[in-house]
Amino acid sequence: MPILVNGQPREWTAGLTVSMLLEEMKFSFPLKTVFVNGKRIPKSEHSRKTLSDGDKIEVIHMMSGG
Amino acid sequence: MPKLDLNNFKQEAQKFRSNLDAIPSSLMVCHCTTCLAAGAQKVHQALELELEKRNLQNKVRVKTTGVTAFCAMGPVVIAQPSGTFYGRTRPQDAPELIEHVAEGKELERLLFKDKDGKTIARQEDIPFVAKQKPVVLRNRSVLDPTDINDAIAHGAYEAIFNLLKKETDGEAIIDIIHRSGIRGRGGGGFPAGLKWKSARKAAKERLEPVFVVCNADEGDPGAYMDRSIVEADPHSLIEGMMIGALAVGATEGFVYIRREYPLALERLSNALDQARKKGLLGKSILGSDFSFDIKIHRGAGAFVCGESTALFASMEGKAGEPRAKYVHSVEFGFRDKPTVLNNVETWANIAQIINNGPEWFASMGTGDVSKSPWSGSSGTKVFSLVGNVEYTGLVEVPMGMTLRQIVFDVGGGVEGGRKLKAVQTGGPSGGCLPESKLDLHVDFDTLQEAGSMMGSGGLIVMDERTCMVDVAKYFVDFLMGESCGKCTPCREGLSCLHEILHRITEGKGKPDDLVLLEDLGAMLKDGALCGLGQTAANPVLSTLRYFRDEYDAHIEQGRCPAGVCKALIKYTIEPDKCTGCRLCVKPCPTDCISGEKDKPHTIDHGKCIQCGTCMDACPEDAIRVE
Amino acid sequence: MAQLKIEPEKIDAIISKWNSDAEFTIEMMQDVQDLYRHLPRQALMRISKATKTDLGRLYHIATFYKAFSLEPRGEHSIQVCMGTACHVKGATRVMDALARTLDVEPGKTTPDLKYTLEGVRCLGCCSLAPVVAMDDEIFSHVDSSMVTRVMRRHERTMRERGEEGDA
Amino acid sequence: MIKVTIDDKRLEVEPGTTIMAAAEKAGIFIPRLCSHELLEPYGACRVCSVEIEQNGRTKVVTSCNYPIRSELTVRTNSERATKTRSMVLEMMLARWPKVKVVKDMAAHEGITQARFSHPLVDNNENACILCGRCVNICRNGVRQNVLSFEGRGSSRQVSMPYQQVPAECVGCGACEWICPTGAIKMIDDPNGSADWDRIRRAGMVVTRELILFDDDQCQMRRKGTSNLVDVMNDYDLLPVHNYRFGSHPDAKFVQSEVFASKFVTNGLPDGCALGCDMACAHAADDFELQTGPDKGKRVIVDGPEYETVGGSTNMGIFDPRWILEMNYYCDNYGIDTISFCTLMAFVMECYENGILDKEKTGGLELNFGAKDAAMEVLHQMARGEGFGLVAGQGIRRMKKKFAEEYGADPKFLQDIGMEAKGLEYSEYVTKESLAQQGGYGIALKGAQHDEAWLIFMDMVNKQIPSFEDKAEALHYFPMWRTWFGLNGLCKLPWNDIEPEDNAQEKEPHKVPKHTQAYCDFFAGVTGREVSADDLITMSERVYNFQRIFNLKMGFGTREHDAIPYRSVGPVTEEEYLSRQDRYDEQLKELEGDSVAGMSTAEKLQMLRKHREDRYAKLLDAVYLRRGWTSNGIPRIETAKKLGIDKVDGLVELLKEHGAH
Repeated sequence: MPILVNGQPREWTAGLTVSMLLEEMKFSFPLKTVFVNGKRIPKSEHSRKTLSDGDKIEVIHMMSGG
Repeated sequence: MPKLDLNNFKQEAQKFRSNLDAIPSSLMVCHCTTCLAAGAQKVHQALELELEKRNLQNKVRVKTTGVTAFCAMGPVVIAQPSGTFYGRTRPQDAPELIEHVAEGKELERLLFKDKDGKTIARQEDIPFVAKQKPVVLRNRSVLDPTDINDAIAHGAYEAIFNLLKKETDGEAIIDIIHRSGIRGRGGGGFPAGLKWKSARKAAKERLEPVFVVCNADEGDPGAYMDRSIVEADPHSLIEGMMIGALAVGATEGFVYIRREYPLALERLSNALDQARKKGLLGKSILGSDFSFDIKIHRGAGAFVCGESTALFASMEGKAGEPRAKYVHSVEFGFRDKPTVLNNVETWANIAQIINNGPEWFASMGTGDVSKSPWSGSSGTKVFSLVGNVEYTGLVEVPMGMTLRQIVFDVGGGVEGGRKLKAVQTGGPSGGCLPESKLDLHVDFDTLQEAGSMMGSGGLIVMDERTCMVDVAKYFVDFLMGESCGKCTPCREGLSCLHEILHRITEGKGKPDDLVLLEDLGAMLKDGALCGLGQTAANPVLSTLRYFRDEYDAHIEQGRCPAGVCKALIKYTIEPDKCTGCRLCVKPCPTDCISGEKDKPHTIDHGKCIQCGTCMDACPEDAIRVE
Repeated sequence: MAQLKIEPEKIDAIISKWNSDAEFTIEMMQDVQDLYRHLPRQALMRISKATKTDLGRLYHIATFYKAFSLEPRGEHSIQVCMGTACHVKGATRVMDALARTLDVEPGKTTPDLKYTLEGVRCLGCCSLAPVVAMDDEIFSHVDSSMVTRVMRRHERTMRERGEEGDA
Repeated sequence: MIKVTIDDKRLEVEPGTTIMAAAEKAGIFIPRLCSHELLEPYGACRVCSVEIEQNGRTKVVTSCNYPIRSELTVRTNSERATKTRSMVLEMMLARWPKVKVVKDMAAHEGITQARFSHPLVDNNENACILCGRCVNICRNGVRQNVLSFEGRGSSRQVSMPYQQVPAECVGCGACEWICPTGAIKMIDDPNGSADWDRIRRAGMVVTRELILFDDDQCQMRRKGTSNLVDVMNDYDLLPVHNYRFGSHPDAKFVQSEVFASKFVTNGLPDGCALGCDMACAHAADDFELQTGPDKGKRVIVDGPEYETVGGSTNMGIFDPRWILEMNYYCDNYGIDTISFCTLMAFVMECYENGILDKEKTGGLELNFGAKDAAMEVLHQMARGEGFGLVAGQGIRRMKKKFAEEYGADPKFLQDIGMEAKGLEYSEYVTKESLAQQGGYGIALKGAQHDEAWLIFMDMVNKQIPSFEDKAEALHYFPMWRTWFGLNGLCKLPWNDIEPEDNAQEKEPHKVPKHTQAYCDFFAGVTGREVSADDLITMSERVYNFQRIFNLKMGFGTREHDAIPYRSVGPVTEEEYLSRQDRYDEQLKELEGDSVAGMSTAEKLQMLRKHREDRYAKLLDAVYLRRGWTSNGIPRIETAKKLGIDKVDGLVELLKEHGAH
């Protein structure tokens, strides 16, 4: 069962943490907030929080622009 | 002059030693700041002039040397190899001196006479010197600090040569230092081995550079052993730092030295240049893969910069403001990198420990450091014995000697046979100990319980003419001027202590002032940010503890028993002693001394402002103070 | 004493001697102080720009360390050692006497900019206590009654040096 | 985690947490004076002293900066701790008896009168008590290094060098705001504003966040807008080779760290606006020029901003020194770096396609990445000579010339000529964000993102999927961002720094806390209370007026909102193939499996049809939301609603163009 990232399906591997996901997707913009199944995960816990099969993840980037 | 390396070092050292013995005898002229002040430069020139006139250059050599430790008798000249001590030499003594030395005879007129008039020819036999055990000062009156070849001839850089030749690993060096039990001579008394170990560990773990720094700020007034070591034997300091650098893996070293020591600064910089030219400093030392160099930072006049974090701030080009030391400088020191900071005297011992082994060092001093350096004080300590003592000068003795032995056996007791009142040790962070405490052993720990501390080694002897309340005020005024002003306890606390002590010395003290002094002292001890503030109250608290009666005399009777506090004293001329020589009349600023020539004079107390000039001027000691 | 003319190129020479290293600003300022006997504002501005350190930090240094002064100091400096050894042997009386003779408070400079009288911590020759240093000439065992004599002797040495064309 | 007990409350903390932070976590308040949420712990006042016990030994330490690194017990009100604290406060009371904060804190410890007098007693109510907060916030917080201490011991005082306000002071007011005794007063009260204090409090909202979070967010103070270069490359949005691609391996040579560490060395941000302590405009110091009239000179280059770097990657140039030199000459010649870069990218693509050749460019080989040739064109432009004269006309005129004089296919030029309403595109790839295509296309002044920057909301977050969502965004944000221009304010403090709890807001993208700060600012200046919606109406009124003005000048209708296909989708097969899996998948979703057998050319055509169709639907939705006709002209009722119908001739003009 894939996980959903901002509505896009993505294949899940065991032990995948939030920060590994962000790394993989190259989501490097600093002003962003991560929700897993609607619950906000503060930045300090990104490396500790592991994702489970079928999770619904939203990575909301705050707007910016030069 | 060929560059030295691991192959030719041994022969070169031997070569220097042999051409040392080529000329049998030499006249060692002491060029320390004190002797130079007394005119050593002119004596030296006169001796050389005389030598040329009699062209005896191949028989006698005139050499510069460092502190001969008997500064009171400057300018000092020592004849070697006999070791004969000539004091208070003058340029006009040159002809006789050259002549006697050339023929191996002693010039009786300039020999040392002790207070009972007995002549003692050899310096080593003078009690002041005989009772000492020079390790750090071993080269005094023997070595010429301006010539690196002379230093090498006396064993300099042998330790680093052996370490590099045998490729001794850093941990092994640290182990030797640890087992020697050597603790910081700057006053903190922290085991050097532990310090080096944690700095090396921090640098390895964080893959960051580590620095080796020498604290030559020597802020304690009345202490000048660091100056003397740098002036007399700069290479011992350099080699010590090199060994430290090799042990912890440092490539950059710094010496933070006071600008008020111009001669030491000059000796150190040209010793560094000579070492670099010899290949003993800088890139690939002695051809090995060990590179290390030393830069000098000149302190600009701030006692607080003797404190480690303030010293680092000053070296980083900032005002000397300390910062919290909850994380030690071995982890976050200079430029927030691991740093080993040790005092001049600590560094100067290192090479000796490597050459003679840790057991040799641990055998000196007190306590058993084999289990832990904390449980003893090994090695020797250099004290600067000053104040109202018969023989003033540098005294290097094994740790654990009692104050009485130092002041009386070595120092010849109180000057002019007066009664001893107190001995002050540890500078502004230390305390004043009365006669009853003189049998305490001087080491890192014993003096603490008595409310003082060994500190950097300043040992000021005070006779009965010293007022202890004035001494407390002196130290508070000193610290008030030196506090960096950052933290409230020290900035405001010292102002309040100053206010109270000034009132007491002006006869306006109140009984509960003493409670306030104790409260302020406790607050400083617990509240102040750095060592300066935390120990600022020690002089006040120790004088309160041992000389309470003097405080009471000032407060309750408005009297200064020692006759120092201006507002409370009166100068009167003792008719039977006054010979009417009128020496005191002219310098008196308010012309209040009158009388006929050769007849006892009198002081008009109405006009007298208690400036004390007459007392200083009087050759007959005829002016009484009460 | 002619008003000291500040030559920017001399200041820049000092800065480059310490290769504009921000960690040696104190040494630069010491050299400037030796040259002009005070720290001209222009010097601090140039050091600040060259070493990229803010002027506030240099101003704190200039008012923190005893070696520096923002106002010109006297041509000759008279330093009375106030170390503990000298203190117990009467250094305070010597300072008072000098202050009276020069009619200037300790730490200040005589109006004619000739002498600056100051107490220094410890010159490190305690066996000669009490000690007074006039420029680089050190006088030992000074007591309050010898002050005028010592001043005259120093002036004589200055004159001797003066004749030899020393700056 | 480390176990620590504070006043018998047990808790666990991260290693390095200070005792004060741990106490706060346990709900215990420790008095403090020089410590503050915005400040690095300084440890000067010692009021926060507590007693700690560790392996049997107790000592008094300051809780604000003592890092907990091993298990320990803390007592905040032990006998030694309170004695130290009360003695410190008693001495402060002795010196500053009239200062309110000292009196209150001393009273808290039961002291109303000092038992001794202080030689430096100061009876001023607003006396400076040397806590150092102002120096700390100026040096470590706002990093302008204006305030510092002077003197030492009892002569210590806070000062500015020679007691004069230096140029570096940006007047941010942080020092006055943080002073606990009111010892610092801002002396300038510009233009008699209604409520100067309210303005400063509004400013402090942003200053606080800058101090606490900027280093972990966009690092505006250290890097400025160039922090986006590496990010845009990660999200495939960095324009490369005239917007054909969105990233390039060589982007790492011009990422923000390169400029921040190697070139921007003056250490003093040259903040472009007085009072702004974001101060994100940076300058490269002591930079030696290699070309042009100032060759060999060492100059200060004001920049580079993100756009200048993005423009260079658009030309395929990844050399930081070249970028700084181009930046310098554009500034000095008065040429906009975005226009220069985008038009050069167009020229280079034309050269690569043979539309231009060495003969036409006066001998310059203008392939992608030809940095020396591009620099030569810049100098020629300034001198008004050679090919510079041609390129200087901008893309719109070059398209006409190349088609008419060089026989190039006008349709291809229209596709790759990245300009809208005559203005060269700014440096973002918008192929995958329909909302941003609209943001560029409909913008009044041409393809500039100062009206709307919706790429993350649309393409990455997928928060505005429907046309209505996009239309709503293309209503709110252009109106909101126009407001900044109307008030001479900069948009960056609005959302290039973010409050810590912004994610929990109902509409985080509007950064409501900052919007409120701008309302306070406006009210502080004018004395008129305004809500966020009032600001929108203000802008809407001006925005629509401008639209109608364009209309009057012969523009301002649907056809003028057209955009080059390069900003909508892949123009060439090479572009299609470079992101093939992305495009194939989208086509599969739209057209089902029949796509599999098609050739790239066919797929290209089909994708184009879909995307152009989507853009048309977007325009309809936006015009509808904005109360405009389907031809993009404001309706008369909209003009009435906004109160601009009274302008004479306006309603007639609308009628002429079929509005009703």
